[in-house]
Amino acid sequence: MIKIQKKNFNLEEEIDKIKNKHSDIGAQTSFVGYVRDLNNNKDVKYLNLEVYEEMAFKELSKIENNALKKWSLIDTLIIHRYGKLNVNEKIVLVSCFSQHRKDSFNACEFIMDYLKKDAPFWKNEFYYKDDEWLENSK
Amino acid sequence: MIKIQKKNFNLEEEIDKIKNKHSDIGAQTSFVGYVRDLNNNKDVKYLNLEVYEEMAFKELSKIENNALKKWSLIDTLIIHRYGKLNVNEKIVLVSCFSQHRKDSFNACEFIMDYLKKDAPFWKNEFYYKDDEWLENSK
Amino acid sequence: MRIRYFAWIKDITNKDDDVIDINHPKTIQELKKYLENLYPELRKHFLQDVLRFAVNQEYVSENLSLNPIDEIAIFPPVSGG
Amino acid sequence: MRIRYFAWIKDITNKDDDVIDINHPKTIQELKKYLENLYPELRKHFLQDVLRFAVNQEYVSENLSLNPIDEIAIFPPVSGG
Repeated sequence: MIKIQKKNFNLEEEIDKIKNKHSDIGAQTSFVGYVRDLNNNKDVKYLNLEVYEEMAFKELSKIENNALKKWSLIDTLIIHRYGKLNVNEKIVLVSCFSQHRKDSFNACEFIMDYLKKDAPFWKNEFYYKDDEWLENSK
Repeated sequence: MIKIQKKNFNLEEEIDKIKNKHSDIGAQTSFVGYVRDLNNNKDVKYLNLEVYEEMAFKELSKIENNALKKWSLIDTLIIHRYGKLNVNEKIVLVSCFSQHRKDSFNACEFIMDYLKKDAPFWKNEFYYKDDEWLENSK
Repeated sequence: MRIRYFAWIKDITNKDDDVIDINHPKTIQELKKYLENLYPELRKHFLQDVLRFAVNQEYVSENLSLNPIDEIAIFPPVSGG
Repeated sequence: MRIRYFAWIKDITNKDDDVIDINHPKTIQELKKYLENLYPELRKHFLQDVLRFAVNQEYVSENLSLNPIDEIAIFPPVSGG
């Protein structure tokens, strides 16, 4: 499942919603990205996160499908927020559900790597004096 | 932080409690293990999870300290339950907090691997006709 | 043909998109020429080869031929996650 | 010296622990002899070398010397997580 939304989300609720559908899940690995208070050696005020929404759905679906082909997964969940995000707020959740733990670990890391590389989101980071558009390292 | 407890836990609350202490956290990877409905080709009724509590604290602390030496981590959280656990219930949470994602992924997987290998917990799995003491694969 | 701009590209174009109704470019190369004309500041970024192009929400190589109904997007390296 | 049992070891000993007050074993090897005497069913598991020993909540090698105040634990392979 892929969700692209402005609003915050609750980890317990989101993960539970998927877990409750499948009693054969034994393992769940998830990654959460947060807005940090310091970046490029500057105090961060907030992020403005822009998305190309139609393309983001397509790209994230491709990445999700590639993960499902590579590992034995029962379900996956990606939530990516956009809009104004303050320091300490959650930006992204990637959660992978499987019978055994190695599949969920590998798939979660794989999805994050490709999300960072290809998903059309852009962080405009606002400091106290100026702002900057970030670029993920290759 | 290490918690060994009978009662269930809420992912959002537990992870948030740690996250709120550190505004420099940018990444959090967590693993959750659940009781599956089927194991050894038998329908599972419930688990009885036994722990050698004093030793579990010592072993998990060692594993946590080794992870802190190997990776750049801001904080870690391990919660392991014991007692009677029904199908679909959470058994364990390992959560690693860092500035950047690779540290949190690697540390979380490392802690789970050593927890499975060395932490003194034993699952007594009850089926409809009999029960079995499980052993983690090497 | 609709051309959509994202992130700091919009600071150069001062708008979210352009619609080309006639004489639409047939390739990404032709599109670049067209846009350099409209927004001279884009030229140096095209030369540095840092921007990415998508056609109908898919990343493309430059030799793809473009159709009038296509939605094209131009954007800098992504930074989600 | 207190000897604690965990998991299915308790099904053999029918108790959680034993306390040895006099003539306590000096090594894990001597402890095994002592326990085989008390619980003959343990012998085959000692021979298969599947059980793990901890002294004062730490895994040990067999040649450690044991003290009267030690807490020893005997248990099968773990299965947490």
